[in-house]
Amino acid sequence: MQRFSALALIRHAFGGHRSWRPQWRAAEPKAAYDAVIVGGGGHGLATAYYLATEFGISNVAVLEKGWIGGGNTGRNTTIIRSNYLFDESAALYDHAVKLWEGLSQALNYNVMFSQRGVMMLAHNVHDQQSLQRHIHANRLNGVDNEWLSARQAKAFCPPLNIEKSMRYPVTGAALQRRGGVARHDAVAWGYARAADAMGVDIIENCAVTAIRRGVGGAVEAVETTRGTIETRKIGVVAAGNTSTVMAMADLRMPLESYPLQALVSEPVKPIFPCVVMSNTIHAYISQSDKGELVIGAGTDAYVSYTQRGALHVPMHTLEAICELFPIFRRLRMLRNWGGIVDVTPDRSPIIGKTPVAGLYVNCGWGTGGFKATPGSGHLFAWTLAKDEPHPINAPFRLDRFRDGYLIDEAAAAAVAH
Amino acid sequence: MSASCRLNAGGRIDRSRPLRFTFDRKVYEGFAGDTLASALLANGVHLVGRSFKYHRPRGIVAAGSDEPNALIAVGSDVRFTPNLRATQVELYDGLVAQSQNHWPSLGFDFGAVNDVFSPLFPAGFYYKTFMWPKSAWKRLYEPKIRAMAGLGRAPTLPDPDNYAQRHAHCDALIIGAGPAGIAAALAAEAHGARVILCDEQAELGGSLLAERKATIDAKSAPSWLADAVAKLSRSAKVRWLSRTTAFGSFPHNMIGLVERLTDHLAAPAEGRPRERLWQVRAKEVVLATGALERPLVFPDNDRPGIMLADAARQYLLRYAVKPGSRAVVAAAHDEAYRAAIELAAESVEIVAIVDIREDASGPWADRARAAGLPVLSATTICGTRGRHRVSSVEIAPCRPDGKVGARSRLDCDVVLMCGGFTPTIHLFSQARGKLRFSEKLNAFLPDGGAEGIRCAGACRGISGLDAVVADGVAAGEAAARDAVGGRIEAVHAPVPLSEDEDGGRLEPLPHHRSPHRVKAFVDFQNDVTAKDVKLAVREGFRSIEHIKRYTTTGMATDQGKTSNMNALGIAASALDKPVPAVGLTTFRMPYTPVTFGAFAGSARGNLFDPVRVTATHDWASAKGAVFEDVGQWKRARYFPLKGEDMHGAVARECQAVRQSVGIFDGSTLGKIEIVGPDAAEFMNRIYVNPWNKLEPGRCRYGVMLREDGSILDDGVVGRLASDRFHVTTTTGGAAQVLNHMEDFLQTEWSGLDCWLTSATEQWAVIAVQGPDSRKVLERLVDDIDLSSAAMPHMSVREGHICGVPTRLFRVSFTGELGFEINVPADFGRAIWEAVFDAGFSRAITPYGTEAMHVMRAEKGYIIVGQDTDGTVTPDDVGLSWAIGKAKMDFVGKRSLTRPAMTDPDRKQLVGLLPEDPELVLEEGAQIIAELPADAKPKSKDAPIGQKMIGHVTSSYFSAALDRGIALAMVAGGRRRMGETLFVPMPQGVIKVVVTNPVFLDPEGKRLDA
Amino acid sequence: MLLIDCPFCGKRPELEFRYGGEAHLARPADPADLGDKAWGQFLYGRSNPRGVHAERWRHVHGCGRFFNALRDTTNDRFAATYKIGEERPAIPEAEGAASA
Amino acid sequence: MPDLTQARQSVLEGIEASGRAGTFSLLPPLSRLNYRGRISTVGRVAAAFGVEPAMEPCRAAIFGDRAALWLGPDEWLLLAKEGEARSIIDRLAIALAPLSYSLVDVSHRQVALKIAGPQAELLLNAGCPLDLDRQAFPVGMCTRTLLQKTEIVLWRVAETEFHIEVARSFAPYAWRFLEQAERDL
Ligand SMILES: Cc1cc2nc3c(=O)[nH]c(=O)nc-3n(C[C@H](O)[C@H](O)[C@H](O)COP(=O)(O)OP(=O)(O)OC[C@H]3O[C@@H](n4cnc5c(N)ncnc54)[C@H](O)[C@@H]3O)c2cc1C
Ligand SMILES: NC(=O)c1ccc[n+]([C@@H]2O[C@H](COP(=O)([O-])OP(=O)(O)OC[C@H]3O[C@@H](n4cnc5c(N)ncnc54)[C@H](O)[C@@H]3O)[C@@H](O)[C@H]2O)c1
Ligand SMILES: Cc1cc2nc3c(=O)[nH]c(=O)nc-3n(C[C@H](O)[C@H](O)[C@H](O)COP(=O)(O)O)c2cc1C
Ligand SMILES: [Zn+2]
Repeated sequence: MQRFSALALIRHAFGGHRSWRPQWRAAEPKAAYDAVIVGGGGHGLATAYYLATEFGISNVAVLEKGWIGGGNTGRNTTIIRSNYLFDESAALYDHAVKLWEGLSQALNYNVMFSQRGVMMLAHNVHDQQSLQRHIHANRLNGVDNEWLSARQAKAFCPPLNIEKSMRYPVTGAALQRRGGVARHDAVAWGYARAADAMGVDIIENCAVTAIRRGVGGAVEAVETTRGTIETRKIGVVAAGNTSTVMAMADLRMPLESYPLQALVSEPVKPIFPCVVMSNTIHAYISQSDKGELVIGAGTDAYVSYTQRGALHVPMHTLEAICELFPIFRRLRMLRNWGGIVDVTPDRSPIIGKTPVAGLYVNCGWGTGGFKATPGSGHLFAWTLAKDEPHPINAPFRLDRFRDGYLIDEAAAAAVAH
Repeated sequence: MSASCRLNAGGRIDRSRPLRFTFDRKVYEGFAGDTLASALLANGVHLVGRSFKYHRPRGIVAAGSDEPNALIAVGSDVRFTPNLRATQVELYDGLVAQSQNHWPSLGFDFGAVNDVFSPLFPAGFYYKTFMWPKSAWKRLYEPKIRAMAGLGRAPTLPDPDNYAQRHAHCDALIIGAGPAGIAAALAAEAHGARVILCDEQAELGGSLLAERKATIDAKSAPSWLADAVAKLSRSAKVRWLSRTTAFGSFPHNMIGLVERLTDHLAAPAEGRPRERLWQVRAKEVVLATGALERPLVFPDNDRPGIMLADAARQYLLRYAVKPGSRAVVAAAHDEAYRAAIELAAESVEIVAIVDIREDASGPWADRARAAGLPVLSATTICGTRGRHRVSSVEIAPCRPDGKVGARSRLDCDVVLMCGGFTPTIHLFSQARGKLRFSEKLNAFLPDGGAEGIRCAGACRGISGLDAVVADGVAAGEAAARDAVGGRIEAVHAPVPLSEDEDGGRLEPLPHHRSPHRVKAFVDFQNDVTAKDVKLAVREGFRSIEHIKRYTTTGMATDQGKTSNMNALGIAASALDKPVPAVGLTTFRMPYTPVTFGAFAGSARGNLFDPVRVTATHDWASAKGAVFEDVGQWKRARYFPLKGEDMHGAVARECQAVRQSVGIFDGSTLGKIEIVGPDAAEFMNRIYVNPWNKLEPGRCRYGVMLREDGSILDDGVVGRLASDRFHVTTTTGGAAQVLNHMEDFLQTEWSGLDCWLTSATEQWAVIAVQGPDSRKVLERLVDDIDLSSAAMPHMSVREGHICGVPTRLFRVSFTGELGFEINVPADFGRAIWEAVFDAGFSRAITPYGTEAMHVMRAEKGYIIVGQDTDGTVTPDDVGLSWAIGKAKMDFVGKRSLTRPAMTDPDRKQLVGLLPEDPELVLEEGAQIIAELPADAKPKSKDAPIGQKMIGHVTSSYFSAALDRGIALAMVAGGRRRMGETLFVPMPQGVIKVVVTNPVFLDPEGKRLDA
Repeated sequence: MLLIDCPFCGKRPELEFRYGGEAHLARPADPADLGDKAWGQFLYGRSNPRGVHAERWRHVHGCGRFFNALRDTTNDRFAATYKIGEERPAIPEAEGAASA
Repeated sequence: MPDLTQARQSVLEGIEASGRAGTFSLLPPLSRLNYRGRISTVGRVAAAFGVEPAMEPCRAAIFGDRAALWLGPDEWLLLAKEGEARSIIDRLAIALAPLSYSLVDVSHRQVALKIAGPQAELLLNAGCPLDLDRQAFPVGMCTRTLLQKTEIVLWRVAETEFHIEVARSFAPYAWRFLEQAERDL
């Protein structure tokens, strides 16, 4: 792998940047691999990277039906935080945040992880109770999260409107200072480059179309649009398309796939110093390194794979944005898009084994899995390599929908992203 | 100030209305009908901004919404608006405009050092550096990168303007009012269709606004246009909208339009909306959006004064502005000749027409030569000079293989370029229409697949005015036929596409310089050069989507209108693939940026979300009540007396209820009336409780579950008759519960004979609670026997209060003797006041939700949503007694036997008493079983190292008990009665004792006081 | 915003409706008969297909009725809407073909 | 004991400027009954109520000052003069016995507004997503629908006149919304 650095940049500048090499190879599929990862999003690529770096399994293919990072990894509002309520979730997401903190260096790729602080607003007594419950639980779990009064919230984020005359005035906020954002594309590319350097084959334009199983039902191979590939371990990390892929192994998943929309404004000079989320009035917003305000809208109500949605969804979000930040009312929407999020009944992910031997699944991240990318990849790699879950992902098993041990962050707090 | 570049005659400007405006504080003059761009050009101003990354001086390139460079801030104070395109800003008297992205000034910008160091900033450079030392990212690199980014400044004051919204329907929505769109609108109207025609420009006409010689139907273009607009205006079936951009296309033919109402006015009428967002549902859509001209990619093609040829022609003919006096015209498409000829006719010196094509022949070249214009075939542009405006170009002959010959210089003050045209298929593609690449036209053309959307005119590759008009007619007729139905027999066929047309060029122009060093811009706004695109390919970014994201080409505020096709051409050749095999990036809304305010519309302040208030709201308000938001409702939280805080008010209110009588507005509770012979059976299935044995006139506390076994809602149910139940729900749960009930009734048990009616809003509910409550009510009710014997706890009676019909419940959420008076809502205020007057001598006290919460907690009553959270079963909160044990089934029953639901370690509702009675626990505080080693944690975020076994759900100071009390959910809580547990707080650990959750009057004696 | 053909009221904007999830998941007559696995599937297992999806909608701000619809989740086009209790209509191959 | 039978107070009191000249105004109180039952029972309603409820979806039937609005295939909203609810309930009880049905007095549940004049459609379309063209939404058509963020029952009583019913606690919102929208006419 050619090292990236300021020096390298200067050196290449003299050569007119002629000698940069591809960041990852355009690999041709081989006949067989020790493990095949279905889905070249952040989670799939990270899984391959950790399989190679931590578990010594580098004869791995990542199969991506389109271009890597083109799924939700390339469409999300990049909010990263770990102030989840339940012990299981806090452990999972904080594992990821810790990995984020050294990721640029580990990958030798600047993923622009920016710990600008994620502030979640309270607008009524119920919100306050719910956020306080999070804060207390987080503190005992060693996850930073603190309560701010409305005024302190405004000091932290000056554009915020805290006028009492608002329809739902801000009554306070929970702030996780270690939370922030990262450059989504760089995460996919950085993992791809580093995994490729370890020998992982990243195969784009290669859709998995069938899963072949042998005696006893164990997986044997995947059929793809680029031929059959044999393998004894398949890790499905296909986000919105997981139900479709798992159906190839006759598994009916507890998932529904919904369009989730987001949008950006025209770029403006730095004005917004952090990330703000309001679950009650449905808005979340940050400003990217390039200057656009990155704004998350809601999901459309129905199952769909169209990667677009209805107009009323971003309209609703922008109502909330204009109410919270009336100075942004004259700014303009530059682009709006949608992704397909795979949602579980308890809004927590599924990471683990399946009833089919050799088939593993990592899905159900819904509206909030970008933040988990490094942790998810690491834990899933562990699970694939050892054929058993890491203690952190053990509770996130598929079986919980049979016996009822749900990890219901949604029911507990209804805070998603 | 004289407008030196303005022609004395011609154009569509109104010379009788001069307007003054400022640009970067300097005063200029223009005319009504000008855009800011045309007025600046009329004043000889080309330099209007600095580029995003390299801060290069930039000028006006285009004449429409495709302008990539001339982004300007307009207005001041509260109406300051950044990033507007000068080409779309209409001039008004007093307009204040400022250039952007420079320091200290447009002419002298320190940021321009970036241009010098640009070799260090190739595409994606930031991914490769700024990683060491790690800590410098946050403190140094990132703030620096961020400060460089962004174009304009965001406003800093709240926007005072209003925005309107409107829904509309039509048979045919026609987007674009050029010749094709107007012809389509006329044709559709003539065939009986309801038509909406919109165009983003100030005037209808599109390309016709810059036509003077052409004729349509034997009329001159301007008079055809005037007649057509007059005709459209007269028709009752047509609504035409100028200044209205169709910005997005959504499923099932919904199109979003945004109409700009006041930005072009010097003094808009007070309160007039600034913009109006239209949501149009069209049976058929005709896209007549024309085509966008493409720049040519050559070294230093971005200097001010280098502009699109057809744009220059429009400035000349529509605005009577000469963009320069000595023009070099760079042609890869015949339209450049047309511009050259028109400019020459207005005495702009055409230094040369430099045609990259090998053989500049054909009618246009002949006409140019005939007009005496120098035409150079097979010639390329190798570079340009000029600091703030182009002063010369370097040209050279070139061979088809790209070999470049001897160079020479042409002095000029403007360069006009035309690389060809790109059909405006944005909305078609947003609607998931299929595209086909035409090698001849070098363009993607619409190719079906978008239901109910057809294209006409230049946007489907048709050129030539007659053909475009005929195509518009055909599209208008067909739209009318498909929308209105079979009334039209013969429809004109769409004009066949002539693919001998001139497709222009997608490749950069050849030159002699190192392609790794020169800047030949592709995306002007994001400073993406041809070499950036090639670098991306070299680095292994093979998908056009990756190339876009790595280089940011097409991601600026113009979304690649002028650049995407050139970027694609370069990428395709670098990848050595045909253009269609590389393909376009995804088109997304909006077509041009749309104001947030237009999306938000009227939703601000009180219109942000309905404010629902009860009948006694004004009374409570007058009494100084503090309200809280519960869903959309405003509820009185407490009624402080002068100088009283919440704590004091709540203690006083509770005391009043416990000692004499209090009055509380419970109107927000959801109410559903369930009627029919099978009502009880329906209730049996929906609730965990049994209902058969409940006598008419009696009430029961009911609990209902989701199918997964968790508590959905609860509330008191009164049986009014054997076939009629009056059900109450929580305030927030009302709509959800009704939907849940309708769902089962309609889809699972449609055989049951019973019906649901929402009655939440029919009844005002006045709770009168406390030992004196009966005495107060007795004075107002004469047809109901209120005695305990006649009307025991948990009963309901119908009768009258002060002559007004009432459903009177004897229920209690406070643990005291109490009643809830239901009266028709419009009587709520009067009855409330009557009760208040009747209780005056007993010091009746209004109390709010906070006191209500305290009192119910003293009694261990849960609040769904506070003590439960969607994971809680009836048993968890001690409600197993409510479950009808004999019932075969009810919603959620099966789930209660799943392993997780019967786990002995589930969290259960308990009471907690802090060891220190003064102390009130924090709601949400966590509970652990053993005293931690460090009573005071070392650092704020150090993990406790012990499993949390529960949390506090409700906690108050109880005046009645004179101590803090709390409800909590604790793992295996009921086993732990009497145990001491610990609540670790940042300040230290609090000891608590686990108790029964009923703190007060466990035998319920007070209910019958 | 979808345009949804309510079997009672005709074509109406999506705003008037509430989505009701997958259709034809009949509630077992006696849930107690089901083992945990089957009950878990009933509660949570969803076909979530790319292609034609049978789903429930309620015209909540209209006639109030629940009804079923067939919609292609790859392009959001409705192939049919039909009343509760009516059988799932067969739809022509061309429309029904799910794109992979 | 005070007699408060005349003390009715509209939720719009204080918001509504009396004698408004604009496109919308408040209508006086009405008796409102929500009738739900199987279609086979509706004939008997006609006899007792004096108006034959429409079977056709989204149609109102009127006779004199009474109206029956189809709201759903088993649901009709019966409108009559204020104060008649009790007697209508009693008459229907006799006429319908022994059939099963549901009749609930919802007179106070909602408030009626009139939207009239040449701009009525435009005003409504500021928040109502339906096609209000006279062909698409003819006189006599009625339906539940939305006015921006609140549900309404919309009924076209004449070419240029609509009657809308809005839930009591949403009425101030509807009113203020219409006021705001009126500025855009
Ligand atoms: C608008 C939006 C906003 C969001 N905001 C946030 C946020 O702020 N914070 C946050 O933490 N999360 C957020 N999320 C969620 C987050 O984006 C996802 O959880 C996360 O990116 C999932 O990563 P992934 O790698 O699992 O999935 P993806 O990136 O979607 O990758 C899955 C890949 O699988 C491929 N694939 C599918 N089927 C096949 C097949 N048959 N064969 C081969 N390949 C296949 C797909 O093409 C895709 O590339 C948001 C999501 C969206 C859509
Ligand atoms: N080769 C070509 O394709 C080509 C090149 C140059 C000129 N022409 C000539 O131009 C004319 C084309 O006529 P036409 O009617 O097809 O196009 P036009 O350019 O005359 O009109 C298109 C109109 O659509 C408007 N528009 C585009 N997108 C819009 C949107 N999203 N919302 C609202 N308005 C939008 C534009 O402002 C413009 O007024 C003909 O005379 C033709 O000969 C053709
Ligand atoms: C965090 C973030 C920032 C983005 N910023 C921009 C931007 O500045 N300009 C732009 O055109 N698109 C921007 N996009 C959107 C992408 O162009 C694109 O719409 C998105 O990745 C979805 O892909 P698709 O639209 O090709 O389907 C951004 C996307 C994300 C996730
Ligand atoms: Zn309906």
